Amino acid sequence: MNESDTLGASLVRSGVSRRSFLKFCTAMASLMALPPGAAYAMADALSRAQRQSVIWLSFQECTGCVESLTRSFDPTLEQMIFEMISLDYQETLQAASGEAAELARVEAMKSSYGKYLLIVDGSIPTKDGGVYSTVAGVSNYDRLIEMAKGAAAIVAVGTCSSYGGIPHANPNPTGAVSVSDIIKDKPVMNVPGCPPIPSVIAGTLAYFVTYGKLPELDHIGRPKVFYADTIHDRCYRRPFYDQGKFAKTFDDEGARNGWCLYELGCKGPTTYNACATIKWNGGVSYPIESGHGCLGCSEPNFWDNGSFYRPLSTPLASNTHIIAAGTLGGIAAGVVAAGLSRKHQTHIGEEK
Amino acid sequence: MDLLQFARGPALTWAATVFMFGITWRLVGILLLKRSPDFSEARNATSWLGAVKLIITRSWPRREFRQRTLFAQSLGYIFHVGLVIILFGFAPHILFFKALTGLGWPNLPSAFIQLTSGITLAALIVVLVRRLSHPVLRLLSNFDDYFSWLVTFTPVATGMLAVAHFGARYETLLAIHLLSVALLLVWFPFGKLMHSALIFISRGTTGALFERKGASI
Amino acid sequence: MNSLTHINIKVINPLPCQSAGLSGNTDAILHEILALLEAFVATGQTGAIDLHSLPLTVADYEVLRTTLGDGEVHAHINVIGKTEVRETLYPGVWWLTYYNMEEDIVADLLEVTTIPEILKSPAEDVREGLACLRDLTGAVTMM
Amino acid sequence: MSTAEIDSTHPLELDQPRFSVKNPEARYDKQGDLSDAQRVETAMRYFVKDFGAVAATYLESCIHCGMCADACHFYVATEDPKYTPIWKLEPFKQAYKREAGPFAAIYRALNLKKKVTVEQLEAWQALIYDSCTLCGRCTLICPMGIDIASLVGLARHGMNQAGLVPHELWAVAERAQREGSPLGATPKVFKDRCEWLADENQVAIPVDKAQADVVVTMSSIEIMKYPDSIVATAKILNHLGLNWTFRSDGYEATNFGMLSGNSAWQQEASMKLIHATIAAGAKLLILPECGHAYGAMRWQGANIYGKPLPFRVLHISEFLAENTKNGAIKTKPLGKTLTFHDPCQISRRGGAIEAPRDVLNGLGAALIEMKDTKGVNWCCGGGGGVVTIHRADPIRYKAFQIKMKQVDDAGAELLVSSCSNCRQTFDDGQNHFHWDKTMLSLLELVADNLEDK
Repeated sequence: MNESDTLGASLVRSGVSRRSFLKFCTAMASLMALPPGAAYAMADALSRAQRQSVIWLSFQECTGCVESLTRSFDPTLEQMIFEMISLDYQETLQAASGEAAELARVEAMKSSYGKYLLIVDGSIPTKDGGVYSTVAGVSNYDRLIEMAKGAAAIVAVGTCSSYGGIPHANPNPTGAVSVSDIIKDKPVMNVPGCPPIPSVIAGTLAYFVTYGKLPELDHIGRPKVFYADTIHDRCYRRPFYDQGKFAKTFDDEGARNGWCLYELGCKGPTTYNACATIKWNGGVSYPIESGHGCLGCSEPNFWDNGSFYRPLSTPLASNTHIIAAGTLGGIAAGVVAAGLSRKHQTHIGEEK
Repeated sequence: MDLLQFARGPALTWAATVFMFGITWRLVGILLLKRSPDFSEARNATSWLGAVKLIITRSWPRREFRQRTLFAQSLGYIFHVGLVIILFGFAPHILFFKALTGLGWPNLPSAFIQLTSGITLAALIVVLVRRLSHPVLRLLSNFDDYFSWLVTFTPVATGMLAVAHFGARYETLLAIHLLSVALLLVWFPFGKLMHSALIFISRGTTGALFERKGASI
Repeated sequence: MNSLTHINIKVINPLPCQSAGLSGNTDAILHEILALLEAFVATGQTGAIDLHSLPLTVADYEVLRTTLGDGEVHAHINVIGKTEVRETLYPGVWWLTYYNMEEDIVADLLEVTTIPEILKSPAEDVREGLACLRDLTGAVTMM
Repeated sequence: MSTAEIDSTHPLELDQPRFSVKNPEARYDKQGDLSDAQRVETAMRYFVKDFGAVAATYLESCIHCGMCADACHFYVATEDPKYTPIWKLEPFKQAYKREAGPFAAIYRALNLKKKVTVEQLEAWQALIYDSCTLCGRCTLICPMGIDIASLVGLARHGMNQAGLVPHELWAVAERAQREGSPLGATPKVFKDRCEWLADENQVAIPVDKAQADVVVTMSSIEIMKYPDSIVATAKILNHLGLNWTFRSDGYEATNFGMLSGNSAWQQEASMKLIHATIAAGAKLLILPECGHAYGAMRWQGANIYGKPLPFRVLHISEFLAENTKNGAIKTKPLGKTLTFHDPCQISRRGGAIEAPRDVLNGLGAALIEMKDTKGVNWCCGGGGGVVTIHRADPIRYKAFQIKMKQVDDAGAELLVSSCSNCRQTFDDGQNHFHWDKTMLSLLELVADNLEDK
């Protein structure tokens, strides 16, 4: 391998010092709770690795995930991931457009066939032949199938590509599905969140570039390093939950005292994400710290879990009409049963 | 739809429907059976007072029976009171009722609920052991007794695990807890758990009939 | 209430405290340092502890800081935000704190080693530096 | 077994402390010639017939807590779980769930409750008849308030129709139906006895007066075993100067139709008394010292009649209490301590709890209550027809030991009750255990101590 092709060399060319690279690796290792020594190994491996070819496909999405990554408060550190990858196709970020852009994609696919990392944000509409979202006249569905073939692995960034997200929400007019609903023969990692935490996107990509494989995933395809604990497990308000102290409204004494937001519909207990530890906007805060319950955006179907303000322990819907119908049915059944018994008894009485 | 959504959604809806369907079916089916008028000359005209009296006083044993039933009565009280405290004192449960009825009330500290749950579970286990070992209870017991015990025990146990986040992921534990409640609701009208409603009717019936005669209640 | 600052939000410390705000984790960390240092002396095996991943209270930090103390070396590195490298009172035990440009801590490590990697000049940089210096002095490039 | 056979091969035994039919050498605990299937079918039909809202409420409510066992003298005396009161109703409950309850259709369709078998019914005969005195103590302990005793009474209907009544009980019931009295006190015997007693005791005993204000009835046990009670009754009523009479067309207050579970016989026996009272134009019917006679007429009589009775019904103890309290009856002070045994059907289940105490109070007797008294008094063990059944003797004697201990613990000089069936059970127990206590009659005690006018 030519040394000038290595990531280390290219970093130097673009003015990134090796110390800052080591610092990036240390921060990423700490973030992913890798063993502390792993940072050096990571830095070593990365500096000698080739730049990872990445093709980023945006489907039925809002670009929030890309915004999250590129507009983070701490651009230099997280954005360094862009120094480590060769982002060969990204509609929002690339300079090329039109046929030139598509050509770049085909080019990258050919040159790195079997090795490139495919990143997807946005869900894939499947209804009516996938006509609801197309790029260059090709449906997202067809494009995903095409691009997945040569990918070493696929990373679904954001809840839409991970689980269908908001487009998938009831009644799901476009028949939106997730990447893993379609692609079954490639490793797929989900990095959900609406949007995901930038460091989490960067960290998981760094892991793949370093180790050439996806990190350990949980049962719904999320990297365990970031999604092993619930928001609730790591929430600074947790002691109030344990004591049974709950804010009842957003402006009561409990809310002012920073009590638990469970009763205001916080989905923290069932939401697996790193918001409570990594936080947002460069570690400034996260929703609960700002006084609002967790929406559960990194979980499948978060949009369909009733109101954001409906507590977890309550039924999702109050189907009083069904229950009322059951009650009336019960009365009818009781009347019939008693009637039959009475008739039977009268019959016996007459027999005598 | 994941397990928790199923538990919070269709499972609870249908369980509640079966619950209401079964309860009304059973109660109406009993109460609409024939009733013969009583032409005998009443000793006490205010028989409803007897119903009230028996409903209240039968909640503890007469002095004469106290010695022989003290253990069983205490045990019954412990787990019944425990269940009431857990059901109506725990904040998430209050939210559940509030979502259904719009009525809310202050909750008890979670640690106290956990302690109560522990005591209740222990009492329920003693109840089962007693049922399995006492000759009279063993003779009387049938599927209903054991199954009703199970559907009472399970929500308490799974609830404790869910609160402690122990044994599985919280959403799974919560789903299992809610499903166990759904099972309880579905079984409730068809087994002995109906005694929570029938106790008033049964006691009231005897109380009224006996007060009419001036008989001992 | 005419300004956001009037909203009286008290952020409480979530960790269960025993006495004086201590979680009890400092003892465990000190014992781990001891074990790492023993291993380093015996076999030369370096080690590290990631403080970021441990639940520590402000008081815990304070105790750790005063117990380990400041040793002879205190270095600053200026790359994408600053990085502080301090040797503690116990030679071989280093405290490294990495900040980002907003001065938030992005990594906080205790390292047991002779000298932390990040202080060393990377070999490639040394070679490149040599080349630059040669260019500057007009010496013949031998590379 | 035919009627003739009962008379000839299983005659009455009237020379023992307990009056019944002789202990049969061969038991015939099945009556009629129904096939097993017919017996089951009949029992089911008659069980089902009785499931009204009240019985259904009770049968639905049992939580199998087993506490009723702790109230039952047969269980407490033997600790045998089969004597748990609610267990005695198992086939009855089974029939209810399968045939009449709200979920009967489901139970039948899925066969969740099996059909009752004839073996089951035969086995339960000993529980429904031999080991239940219908005393209702269990009713008081039941946390659900289930009146178990009333259910046993209902269960006997189906058993009777299926011909599954214990030999002796059926024999006395049948005799009562045929002769007008279970123990041979036919109208002729009764009239002869009254005539003879009147002569012997120099007391007027009016029989068959066309018109009277008060009609008085007797229990065949009194007529045959304790005729002094007839004399005592006459003395007191004469003392009060009442226009009263016995009626040979309605004198027998016992109702073995009810005890054996034969509703038709029960109805016939009750209607005799009702018609006789109405015929005499009486305003008051006095029931004798007999427990179940009180329940049968005081609480069921009007319902059998189908409308309110045109006369009052009083137990003799209630009658005595009324006249003691209003001062019409004055007695010499007794000057002895005594304890009172509450007959279950009169006290606990009949509601006449204070009446005998008012009478004793008038007697100036020092009443020492037993430890468990009044409504929770322990049963003598002989009620509900049990005392007639020889097969039940062993457990009846065991249960009687509870009673003996209770009486002994009270430590009173005299032992009094107001039920002749209790009285003969006590006599039998006294004889069996060679006990030193003799049961006295409240009525006789009053009559013997009347203050002369």
